Amino acid sequence: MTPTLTLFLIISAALFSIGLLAALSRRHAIFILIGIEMMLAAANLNFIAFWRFAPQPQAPTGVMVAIFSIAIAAAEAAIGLALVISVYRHYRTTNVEKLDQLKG
Amino acid sequence: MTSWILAHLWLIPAAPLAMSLLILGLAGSRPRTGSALAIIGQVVALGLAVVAFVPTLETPGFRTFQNFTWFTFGEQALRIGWVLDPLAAAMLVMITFVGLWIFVFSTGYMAGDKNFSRFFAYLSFFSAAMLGVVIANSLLLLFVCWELVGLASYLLIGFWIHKPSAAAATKKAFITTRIGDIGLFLGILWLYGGSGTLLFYDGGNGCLEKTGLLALGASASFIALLIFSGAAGKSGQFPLHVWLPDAMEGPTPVSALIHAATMVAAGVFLVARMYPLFSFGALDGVTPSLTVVVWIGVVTALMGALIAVAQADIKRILAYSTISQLGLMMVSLGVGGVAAGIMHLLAHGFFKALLFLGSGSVIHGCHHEQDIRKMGGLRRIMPVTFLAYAIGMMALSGVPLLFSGAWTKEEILHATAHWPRSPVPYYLMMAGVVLTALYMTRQMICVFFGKPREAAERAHESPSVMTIPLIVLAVCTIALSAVLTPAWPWLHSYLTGEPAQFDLGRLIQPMLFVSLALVAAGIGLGILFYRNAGRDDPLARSQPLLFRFLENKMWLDELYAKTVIAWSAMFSKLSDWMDRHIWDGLARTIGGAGQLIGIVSANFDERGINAGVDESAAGTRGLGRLIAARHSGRIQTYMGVIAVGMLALLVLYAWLT
Amino acid sequence: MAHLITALILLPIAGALVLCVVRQSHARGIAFAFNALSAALAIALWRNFDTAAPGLQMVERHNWIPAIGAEYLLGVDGLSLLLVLLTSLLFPFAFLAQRGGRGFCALMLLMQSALYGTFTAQNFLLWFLFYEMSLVPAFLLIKIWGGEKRDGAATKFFVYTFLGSVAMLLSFLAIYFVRGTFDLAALATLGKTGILTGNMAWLAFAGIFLGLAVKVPLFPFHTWLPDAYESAPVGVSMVLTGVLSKMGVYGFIRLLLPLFPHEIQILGPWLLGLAVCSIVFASLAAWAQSDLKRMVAYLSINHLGYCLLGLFAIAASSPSALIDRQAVLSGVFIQIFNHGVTAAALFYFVGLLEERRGLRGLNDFGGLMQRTPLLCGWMSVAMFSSLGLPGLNGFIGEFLIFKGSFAVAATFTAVAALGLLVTAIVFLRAMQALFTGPLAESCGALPDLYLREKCIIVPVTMLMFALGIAPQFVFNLFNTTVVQMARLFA
Amino acid sequence: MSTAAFIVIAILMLAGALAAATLSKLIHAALCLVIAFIGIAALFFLLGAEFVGLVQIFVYVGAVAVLIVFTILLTRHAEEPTSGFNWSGVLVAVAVFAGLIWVILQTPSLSAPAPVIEALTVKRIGEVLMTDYIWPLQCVGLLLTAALVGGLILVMEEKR
Repeated sequence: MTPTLTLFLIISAALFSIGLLAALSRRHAIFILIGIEMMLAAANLNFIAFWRFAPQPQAPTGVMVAIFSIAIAAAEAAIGLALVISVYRHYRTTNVEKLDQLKG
Repeated sequence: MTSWILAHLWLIPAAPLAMSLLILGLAGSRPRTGSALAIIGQVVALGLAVVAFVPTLETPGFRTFQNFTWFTFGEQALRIGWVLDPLAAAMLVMITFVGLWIFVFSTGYMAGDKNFSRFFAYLSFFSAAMLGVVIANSLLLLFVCWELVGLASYLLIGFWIHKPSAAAATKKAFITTRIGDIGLFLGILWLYGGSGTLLFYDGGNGCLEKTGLLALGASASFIALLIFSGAAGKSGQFPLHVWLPDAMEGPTPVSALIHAATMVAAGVFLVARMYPLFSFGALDGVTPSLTVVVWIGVVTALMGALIAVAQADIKRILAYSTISQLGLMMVSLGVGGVAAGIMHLLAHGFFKALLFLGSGSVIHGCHHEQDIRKMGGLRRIMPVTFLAYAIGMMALSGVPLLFSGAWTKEEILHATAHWPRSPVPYYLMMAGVVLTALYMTRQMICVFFGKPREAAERAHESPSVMTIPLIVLAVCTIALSAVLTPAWPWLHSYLTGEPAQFDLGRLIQPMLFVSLALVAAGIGLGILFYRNAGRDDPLARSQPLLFRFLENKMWLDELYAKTVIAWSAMFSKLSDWMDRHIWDGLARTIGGAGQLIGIVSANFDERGINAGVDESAAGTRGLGRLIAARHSGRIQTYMGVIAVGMLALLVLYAWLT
Repeated sequence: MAHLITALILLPIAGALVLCVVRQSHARGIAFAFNALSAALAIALWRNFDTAAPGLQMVERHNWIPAIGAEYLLGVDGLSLLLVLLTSLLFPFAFLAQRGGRGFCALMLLMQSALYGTFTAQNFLLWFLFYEMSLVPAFLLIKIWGGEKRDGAATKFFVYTFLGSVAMLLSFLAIYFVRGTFDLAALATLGKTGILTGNMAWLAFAGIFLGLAVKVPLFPFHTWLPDAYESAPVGVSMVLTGVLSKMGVYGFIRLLLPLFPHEIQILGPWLLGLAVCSIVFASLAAWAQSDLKRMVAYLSINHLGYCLLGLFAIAASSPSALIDRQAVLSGVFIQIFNHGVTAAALFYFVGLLEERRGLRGLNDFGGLMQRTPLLCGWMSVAMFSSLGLPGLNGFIGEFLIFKGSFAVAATFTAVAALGLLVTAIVFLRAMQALFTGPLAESCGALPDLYLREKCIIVPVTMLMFALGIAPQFVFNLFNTTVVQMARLFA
Repeated sequence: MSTAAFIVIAILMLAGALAAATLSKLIHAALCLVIAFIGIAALFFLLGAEFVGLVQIFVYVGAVAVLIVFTILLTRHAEEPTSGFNWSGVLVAVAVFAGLIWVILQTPSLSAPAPVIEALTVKRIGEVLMTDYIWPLQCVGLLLTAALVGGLILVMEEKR
């Protein structure tokens, strides 16, 4: 048996959930970023898999979207980490539970 | 000339309106210019009205109209126009003529007022709006001008705006008439929907003509009643009469204008104008709507006369007499005596203006004292005013032969006597006539006879600018009777469109003796009761309870304040409360439910759900505050909520497909 | 002239960008200049608009995201043009009424652009984009420059309207999955035969209804409004009530009525009941307010209730006469415009009072007529216009709406007429408290209108008179559209 | 597409990811994340998207992972909160996972075998990027520049 689309989707769902887990339950800001990266990667995996299993021939839309999403994810990671550093400078902590300034 | 004025009938209201705007715009600080402009406008309007009057004399039953499109909505044109017929022409002349003398009187009465020229702007506007009502050939245009009359009265009654009582009175006047106007508005809508047009006359297609009325069918009675509610509001009919006495807070010329020529006349005029609708489908001259008109009129007439007996304010007495007379007119219209009602309206316009201006002269002479108990003996001090006032009083009481009011009143009694439904209105009307004579005698005695009391001691006769209008109006009041007598019922036939014949034999009719007896009884009783009256009222001594009942206007104001006003104020508080607590609370609850997920997630391992419940019980300060309090401020909570929301969407989508 | 609408939408954005780099002190002038340019473009649009031609005009159509049916589709008909003109009219008015720095002006311009987009977009996704785009500046404007209760009010405003928007978006996605298009005109034609079936249709209807009802707002989804209008700075309140609230009514006309005729017919009496509640409860609640701004805010709900009453009346009763449908549609259109002008003017006057006195409670004033007769006089004109005095602009729309809805839903209309009465009471009470009686000590030194204020008030008031006396020039804009829509709703 | 390779890669990748999400020491987690990223890249290779796989390795393993490590080093003086764990998050994550799996398994049309495709060459990708996707490409360029500038501004030492 060769891997089917279902399998890829399950793998990506698993990866997504793990990313969500990291983003939701860890207190360290960097873990949240790690989780987000994982979720993005899971989404990319979906794009590629759908492209691969779609009826051929067709334009490589899925691949292109994945490429762009990686680029955007890179930008996001850079900004996110920069934010972590500047927040750390400001509050001397990276524990997100102590960062509740959003509270109205 | 004839065709020119028919095509330019709009100029009659336009002249005072233009003057009003001109005064407001230019003559702010030049009082003389203001009054001059207003009087010029009124003279122009009077001239044009007379010019318009001429063609209606030539042919009996003359009627011409001119319609045009106001605006087009979708594919439908909304048309309005103006009409000239005997009814309109007679009213035009009366309004402009009486109005003119009121204007002249005002230049004396209002002299020295801070806002002198603004007063004349308002007066001109008032006159313009009323003239618009009269010439309107569309119920919509009539309603527009009708509301402008309301606005003008609002401005004028509250002219002495620094007086809180004036401010309250003017608000009351506007709102009370507006209650009636809502009915009128609904009537207009219904009429428009039913007949497809709001034009009165449109070459056979108007809503007062055959096809339009037939299209209405049975709904005509309801429409008529709704329209009557508007008329009742403006004309001070029970139970919407309460604003009229309070309207005395305005300067006296305003009271004269409101009570004689404009405003209150509008309601009677409206019923007369819409008479084909009221009488549509009449059996024996009786329709349900007209029956209502009669009974309301009867109640109003009697109530007004009764209350007037116990008032002490010179203007209030006149105000209640106006209410009573308007009720009389309504009865006349209701029993089918349209011409009689309108004739009484016209005659009443003259002598009530005379009485009000006379009372204005008295008030002016007594340094703005209005309590008749403090006057007395003025006939020596103010002879001209006394004479004029006496003529007005006799016209109002209906002293036969010489005075115009007597003839019209007699005709009304005549019409009422033949009403097939019930004889009760006739008897009650007779009682009203007696009462009218009674309270007018009382007023005359208190004001002009006896010894001068405190306010009369320093009194003086008014300047000629005020007495001349009195003389003119007094002469007119007498002269008008020439065209009213049964011997030569010219005005009657002019209004009904039949030729008038001179026949001296008909002058003396049985009804003449009836009214003579009634008036004599009223005046005699008055003299008997009040001959020694001064500071205290004989009625108050002998029937204190009845007197207090009448003096306090049958406690109707108090009744309204305790019921309708209190209830609606309570409703407003209630809706505000519901808004703040129930509806907003509902929203907050829904918002709170959404937030509950967040609370559970955020506080799960720290504080448990318990604390969250405590907080939700405490948070009742608006959704914003509530959400703010619920926000943990932690991004992880937010993300968790988003994830749960996504999951819910997923499930919803899977469930739907 | 091909891209006039695009230019109209982009111009305020360009203005906002320019504002980012100029000095604070120049901000208001530059924003005003951009407003003038926008107004010029809007007038050009008007000149190019053929009032006799039915359907959309000056259509701009480009592919955007074909995969999800998103198109860049702009176009105007009479209704859109009317609202574009209203927007162009009110923004300069609001800028004149409110001082503000760079950020304030830039956000206002962004909102203006979003409004132009909302009123001209003919593809749902594009429309929704602009619809939401207007929300963000409004939120920030309230949140940053608002009054004392601004935080709560802004959050409430945002959450409420956003919740509604999300519901609406979901509904449209459902429609898209079934029908495969976001083109509003195409959807409107599909609506006649039922755009969706079964439960799905009710769900979609509920979502769109919720979204629009919150925006208008319709009772009982209105509780955000008094807080938001009360807290917003005057200029923002003017725009909120003058234009933003019209987005909801516009949505009802463009989206809900054409798409769900059957659902509306089934729910007819309930919807009419809600509209009547809006009218009556809002006016009663206005009566109970002592804060002038809050009072005007409640009356805003009341006035838009009339629009919805008319729309529901013609949509809910199937055999309505053509004349009634045309009357209601014309009435609603003109009412939208009139209410925009009048309510904005009222807020402006409240702003003037607040600026002079520092307070805006009904009881903080007294006897102003003796001190500031001009202010009182002109403010009374606006008030009488709002209470529907004939001869001023408010009457025409109310008359037409009532005319059309009375013919098909007499009872509801008769109850709604109570709103007219209560509105009068509310305003007369306000006039009594503010203008009459002895001059309050605290008001002894208030200045009357300055020249610049007169220059703002006089044209606006003249417009009110013009609309009340000779309104044909506005009716000409949309008569063709009214005829077309009346046929669509048959 | 080899099943054996897929299974091995998938297990490794998921294990790496799980470790990255749960390990208490940050630096360990970051290294495990690298493993997960490499696994994803391998999956991309397996799916015939070699270019994306390479990009994944360059960007994530080469750049993002290094960035993360640097950040960890720069912020290590913080009192270590890494051990804290929020169990409600786990609940949500598991629920989401269950929901996703449910939806995936409910959809019947997903089990079709992969069609044969011609290799997606870098040349083709370049062509597509420069023609159909030229606007998005420019936008992404702009975005990256903005991110660069923004990142710099954020971490610059404030002048005292």
